Amino acid sequence: MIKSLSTEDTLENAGLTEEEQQLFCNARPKQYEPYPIKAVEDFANWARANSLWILAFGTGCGAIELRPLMTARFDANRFGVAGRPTPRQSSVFVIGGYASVKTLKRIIRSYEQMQGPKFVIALGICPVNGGMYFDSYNTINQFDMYLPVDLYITGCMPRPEVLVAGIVELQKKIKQGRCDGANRYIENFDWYKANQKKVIKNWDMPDYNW
Amino acid sequence: MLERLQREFGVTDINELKPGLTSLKVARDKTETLIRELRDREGYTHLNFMTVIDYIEDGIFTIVYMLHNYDNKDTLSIHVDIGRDGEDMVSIHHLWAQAWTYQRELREAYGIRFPGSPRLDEDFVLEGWDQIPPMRREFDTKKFSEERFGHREGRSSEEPREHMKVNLYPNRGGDEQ
Amino acid sequence: MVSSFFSDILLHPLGIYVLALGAGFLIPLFDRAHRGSAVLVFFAALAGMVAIAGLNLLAIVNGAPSIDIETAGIAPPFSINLRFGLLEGGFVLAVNTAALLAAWHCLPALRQHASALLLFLIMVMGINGMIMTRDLFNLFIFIEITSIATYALIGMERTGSVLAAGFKYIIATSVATTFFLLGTIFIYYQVGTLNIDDIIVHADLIQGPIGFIATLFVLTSLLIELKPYPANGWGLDVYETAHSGIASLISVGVSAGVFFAIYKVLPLMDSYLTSIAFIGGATFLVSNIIGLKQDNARRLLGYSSIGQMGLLTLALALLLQLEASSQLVLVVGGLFINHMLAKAGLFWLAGIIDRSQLKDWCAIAQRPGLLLLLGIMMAALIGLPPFPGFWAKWQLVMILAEGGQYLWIAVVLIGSLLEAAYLFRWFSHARGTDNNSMGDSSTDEVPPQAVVSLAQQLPVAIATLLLFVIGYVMALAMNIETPGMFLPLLAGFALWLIDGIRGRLKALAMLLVVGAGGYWLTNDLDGINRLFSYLLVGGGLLVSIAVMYRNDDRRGFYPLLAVLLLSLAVLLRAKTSLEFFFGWELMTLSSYLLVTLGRNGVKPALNYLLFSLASAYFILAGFALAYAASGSLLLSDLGNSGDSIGLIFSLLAIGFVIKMGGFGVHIWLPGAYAEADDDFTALLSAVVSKAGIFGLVLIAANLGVQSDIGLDPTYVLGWIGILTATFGALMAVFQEDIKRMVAYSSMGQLGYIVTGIALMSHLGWVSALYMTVNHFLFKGILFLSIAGIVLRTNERMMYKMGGLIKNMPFTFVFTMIAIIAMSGVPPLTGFGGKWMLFNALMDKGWYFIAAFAFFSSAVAFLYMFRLLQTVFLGQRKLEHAQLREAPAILLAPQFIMIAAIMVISAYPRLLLDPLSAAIDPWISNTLVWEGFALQTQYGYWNAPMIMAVVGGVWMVPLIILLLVSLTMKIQKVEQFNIVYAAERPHRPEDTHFAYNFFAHYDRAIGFLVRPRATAFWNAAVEWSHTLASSLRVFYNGNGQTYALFILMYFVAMVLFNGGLGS
Amino acid sequence: MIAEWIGKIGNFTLTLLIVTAYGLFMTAFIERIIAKVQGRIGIPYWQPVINILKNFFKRTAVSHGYMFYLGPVFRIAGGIGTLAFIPVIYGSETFSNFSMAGDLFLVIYFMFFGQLGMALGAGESGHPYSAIGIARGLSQMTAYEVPFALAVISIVIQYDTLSITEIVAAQQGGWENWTVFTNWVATLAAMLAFLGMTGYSPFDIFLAPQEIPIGPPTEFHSAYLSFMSLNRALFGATKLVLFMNLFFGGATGLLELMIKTWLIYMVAIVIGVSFPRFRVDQAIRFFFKIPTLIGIMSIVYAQMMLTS
Repeated sequence: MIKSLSTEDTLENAGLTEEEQQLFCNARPKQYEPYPIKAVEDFANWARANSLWILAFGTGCGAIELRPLMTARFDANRFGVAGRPTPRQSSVFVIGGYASVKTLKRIIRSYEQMQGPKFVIALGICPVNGGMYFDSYNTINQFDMYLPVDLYITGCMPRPEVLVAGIVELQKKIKQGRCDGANRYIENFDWYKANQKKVIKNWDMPDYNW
Repeated sequence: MLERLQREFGVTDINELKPGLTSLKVARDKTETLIRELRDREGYTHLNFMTVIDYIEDGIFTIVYMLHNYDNKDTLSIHVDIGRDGEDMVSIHHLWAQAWTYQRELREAYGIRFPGSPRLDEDFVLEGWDQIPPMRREFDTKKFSEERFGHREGRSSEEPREHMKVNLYPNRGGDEQ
Repeated sequence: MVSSFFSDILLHPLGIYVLALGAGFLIPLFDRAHRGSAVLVFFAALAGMVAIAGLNLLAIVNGAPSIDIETAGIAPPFSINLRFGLLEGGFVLAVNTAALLAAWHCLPALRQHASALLLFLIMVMGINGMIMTRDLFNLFIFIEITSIATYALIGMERTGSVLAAGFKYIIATSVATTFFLLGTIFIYYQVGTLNIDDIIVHADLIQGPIGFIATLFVLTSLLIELKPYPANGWGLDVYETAHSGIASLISVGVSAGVFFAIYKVLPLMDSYLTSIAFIGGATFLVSNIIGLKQDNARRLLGYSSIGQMGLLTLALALLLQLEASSQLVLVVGGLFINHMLAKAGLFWLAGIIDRSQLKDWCAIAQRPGLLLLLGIMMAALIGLPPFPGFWAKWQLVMILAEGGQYLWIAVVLIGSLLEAAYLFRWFSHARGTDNNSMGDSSTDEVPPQAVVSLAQQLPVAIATLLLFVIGYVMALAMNIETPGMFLPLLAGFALWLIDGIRGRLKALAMLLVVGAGGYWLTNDLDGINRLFSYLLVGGGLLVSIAVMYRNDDRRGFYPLLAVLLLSLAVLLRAKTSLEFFFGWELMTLSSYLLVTLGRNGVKPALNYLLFSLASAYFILAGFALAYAASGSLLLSDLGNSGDSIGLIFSLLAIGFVIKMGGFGVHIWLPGAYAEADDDFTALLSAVVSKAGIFGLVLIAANLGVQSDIGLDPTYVLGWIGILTATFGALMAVFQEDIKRMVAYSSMGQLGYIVTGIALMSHLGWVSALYMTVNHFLFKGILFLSIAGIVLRTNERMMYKMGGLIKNMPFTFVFTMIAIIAMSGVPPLTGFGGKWMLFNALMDKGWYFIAAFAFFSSAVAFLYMFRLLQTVFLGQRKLEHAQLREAPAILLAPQFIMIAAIMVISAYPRLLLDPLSAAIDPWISNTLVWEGFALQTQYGYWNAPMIMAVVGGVWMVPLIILLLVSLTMKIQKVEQFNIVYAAERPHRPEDTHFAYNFFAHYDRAIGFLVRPRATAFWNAAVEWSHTLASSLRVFYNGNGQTYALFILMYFVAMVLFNGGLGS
Repeated sequence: MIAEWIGKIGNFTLTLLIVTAYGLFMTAFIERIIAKVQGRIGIPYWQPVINILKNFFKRTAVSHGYMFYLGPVFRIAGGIGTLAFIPVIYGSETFSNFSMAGDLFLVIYFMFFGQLGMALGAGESGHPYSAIGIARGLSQMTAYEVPFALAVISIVIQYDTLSITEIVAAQQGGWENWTVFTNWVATLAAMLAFLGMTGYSPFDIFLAPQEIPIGPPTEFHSAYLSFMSLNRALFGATKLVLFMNLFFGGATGLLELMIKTWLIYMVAIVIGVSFPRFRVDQAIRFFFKIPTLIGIMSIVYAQMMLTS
């Protein structure tokens, strides 16, 4: 297949074979602006903040802390939090602690498949600096080098109460319009990609997983 | 039984670690026949796991097969020494189908080859690993981690022993024994 | 002087003998000089015999008296006399013609021995004598002459099996003729004369045990000569081993002579007519059953030959019994001529091709000319139009029905069906069962083809021509509306002549011919026939436009298609049941041949043909009963059939339902639909299946309504229809092959129509006709779409496709609309049909049928969605990335039909008013219109409003979505950009969920659709084969046994007819 | 003529808004009840609305093709259309919608419209889970249609009409005239079918959020999802209205409508929270056994009623 020259709008997708190139979209993601009318944007942010759909993807040991959220004791439903099994419909990605390189690849893929605005909560200390896995050959040390993080909840492991507090904090941030991680990702797309590719050696997916 | 094994397979270093767990050592070439004998004749039908101990000082890998007999609740730990530098090992995937998963893991983590084992060279946990196998003791994982994954400033780590002494058991003040 | 010599001697029937004997003397003489000149004399003599017979017959037909030849100058009864009347003349001419052609055929063998030429002439002369003589002893002489000459000719080829067969032949015939002589002596003893006419006059003198024995001996020995079952093993061996020319002459010539001899002595045999009929019938039936089992072409022909003679005997006896001797010429003569030409032709073909095993006959798979001849011969033999056998069989069945001989009708029809089974099995072999018209036939192993010169084909070709001519003459005699009825054949022939030109040009010519012909045939129709003419002829033409998408050679396709479409017009035009049946059979034959042209169409086509013939025979039986009951052939008189109306309706309905693939008799349908050419499948489903509906409507109208009685069969028919719908849908769900799936779907959709017709109410009929139109539209679209898909992907398994929406958007949209129209989802056409059907069902009180209708329309969703999902949606295969849209010529008819669907959906009144008007003559209108809304007793249906509302509620969200889309960045993504549980798909094949799509459904209720019907029919085939082998036990190949059988046959005859005591 | 149509459209828009709002409210209400049962507080009442708004406020989306784009449109058109053909409140011109266009039969068949369009849209996404979900959903649909059809036939026999308005009219004049009391067999069959129709447990395998992430709508998101959520509320409420009309005497006022539909809905909810999920083939077999038998009995019952 003859591929048009790499321009601003298309990605190279060098990780794919020629046959696979046509099966994946190679468009470069774009930033989105806030709505031109401030009131609309505020309203939208309010709606987004009160309807946080968490992607049901347990990426580390923190996944176990997410489960009690839905129980009678914590009842995150009150805050409009719900689990969603597909990234297409989710708006919050909770990174549950350490992320191994293998998982990171899946995290990136799922994150990119989520539709903006989307938010990332990094749970525990591991995404911050590696935590107890700081010297592991297989676990990344700084999660925000690979994906933008909107909110950190540290601890090893944070209790669900903290998680609830974090969600409330995230809602505040969203309402204030300060959660622009998705846009930052696009803005520094090349930097993030370079970092990602530095650790993920078998890059057999398109550069952006639409 | 152990005597018979000694006689027929030249098993050495028989050690009863605790009741119901005995370790023994066998030569590389006799491993497969020994394990087959144990599985088919002696009732050690379960392969608990297989793993490797890296004796970098002696230049050997000790491969450990843990077999279990459900009838008399006895476990045998079979040790096989192989050379550390590229010597390959007999595959037992035809005895237990799950063995090839272990062998794949050992290949990835230690670089030990098991000729004939299926899907041996596929990535297991590490996708796209481009260094020496990470579980070999000569691999400096901290250095690798800092080079590859970076290091966030401001991190302080404590020596656990010191930390516990100071914070958790201040009264015992360092007197060991 | 010279001229009187010619007219008196040479052109006198006696000249036949003069020529034969004279040539007999001359041949050895000339042979000394030159073999070629002897052959010349031989042919001159034969030609002379033909000419004499022909000229004399012509004279008699033109009114001359029959010629009596008196030998020795003394009037009978004191001398031997010969007679040359109308019947004799016909037989003699036929036999001599056949002999001439046979001589031409086996010339290479004959010219090796001068004596063979001589013997051949003697044999023909013997047969002539058997036909013409009026003297019993003289008859014996001629029989003996013929026998001996035949025996000698059989022995011409000196191989072991031939000699053994010949020996058995001479033993058997000697035993038989001995009895004949005995019988003759006894008769002479009692009557004192040998002249047959005299004996008949003094028949009362033949009495007592001696008379009984005498007549029985004469009769039985003649019958034995006809090789009745089971005393016919010797005959079969001869047929199998003798030279094909000789065998053909035995089969048609000698048999004709003997048959005529029986005819001559029959006046003496009044009391034996039942036995004769029984012998004939049993022989016909059993020979054809055993024929099923044959793998050897010649032996198969032998069985067929014996069977046909059985049929002739049966017909003769029954006609005399029913005192319908005025029809003898038409029925027996027709059957005889038909048998003679067709069977001789087949023997000659068998001789030319020279392959004994049936499966080796694929040697002519690539020889269209030979295949054509073979096909025509077989069609003629089975009694398909327009050949003489068709008319004769029709007449025979009618007469039998009139006489109340229903059992014999069954025998005749079952036997014919069996005969068709093995003959067309043979044809299938010849056609080559693995025939690939997609163009990659080069990879197949083509078996070595038979090499046949034109000269060798000449006798067969002449026989074919004669069949056509005589068929036409008989049609004239039957008062058939010619040439209208023959137009399909003429058109087919004309197109066949130009079959050599390029594909699209041929198609264009075909369209023009069918268009003109169809218009000419149907422009003066009215009422429901006119409605169907739009559908069948107009619709057929519309769908046929699509055939131009292929530009390859397609030998035979276009002529046959023209025949098919025009035969539909003939069907519509039919005023009498005979014309209807003529059109019906023509349609059956042409559509069968068209199916065989498909990729692997030969085997399914055979199934199709057999079921179609069975259907045709049910229809024939029904018409016959109606004729017997009402005394009229007019279709409009069907209703005057009195008490038997229920039975007639049932028979006809069974026939039509088989043709539509009703529940239980549907097994031909998927195969035929799937394996026919893709564009032809569209025609088959969209158009040809409507012929069955037309038939049903016809009988429902003429029988059900006119008779004005509540018909119970209609309730059964209603259930059959709905079960067809349900099981058709269920079976469609589990198909992997796209064409099979839509074929089953077609079957299911026709089921609703059957139910609608069975309702016998105005609303029911309107719904049925409405659904008929709708079915034409959506099935035409679907099959044409599929043709496009198959053309592009070269694939029929749905799981091997996927994602084609991106390559074939138009095809997708058309298919989708067709499927919505099929499913009954408002606002498209399907809803109206379902709504009316449901209303009519509720009105009638058929509640459970209504529930089934509901269920089956829900099940239909499963396969409809699957079609769209697995073919157009989902993951596209890598190799399909570059596919193009289907050709425009395929899309054009679809587009027209889509437009029709849309218009009818919005304004169903455009369609409903004419439908209602067409039904009005039978059932008064019950449709109540209030504005645009149709009202029934239960509900109402305002189609334009529904269309408007649906359009509105569809457009508003779309506009909103479009507006919302403006605020978003929407990225068009590719097929692998899916959420795949955080992984990525690796190949389209393992990401496309398509194979065994409804596995869970299969687990739940799949047990309902295990192929029970197929198993049943397989068991039936198995059973008939077992029967055939058990009936074959008599044939052990031992001459002594055969002779013993003949003796036992006499004993059996004696016992059967009451023994000596009577 | 035009004024009449504008009036109709205006009235229908009003009905649509009320029914949708009611559907959304009821979704939340039921959620809260379930939460209470589990000892939680549960979602706020406006949560479904917020979710829909949130999805409308998404700023990015992907499209797999034109059929994918149109899928949600078909879906909601199916919901709106179905409502359009049902008279919501008996005797009210305002709430009679476009029920003069067709009868009960039209409504039943039009229900398929949205499902088919949606199925096609989901199919074009290319996701195998979508196809699996649809295959299961359609199979289950064929099964629960059987008792439902039988029940419908039964009441058509009973009331001798297919017009929903007339069926409701025949049930007026006191609770003892309701179909549920006059023809309880048909009602029972229909309510069993209703369980399958709502897609709650035990018949929710085709959504199966764990095994095949939420089935057919796997790939739908953003505004597409909003449409589908809206439709879920609307279509759910519409089905309730239909059942209320057919079996529970219809409604003469909004309050009656709400109480009755809520009670009908509670049937599905109570059964849904009490029973585990059927596998799809089990569900199909279930519907072909007892409910179908009851349906057949209901027809016999209706015929007996007529003759007696």
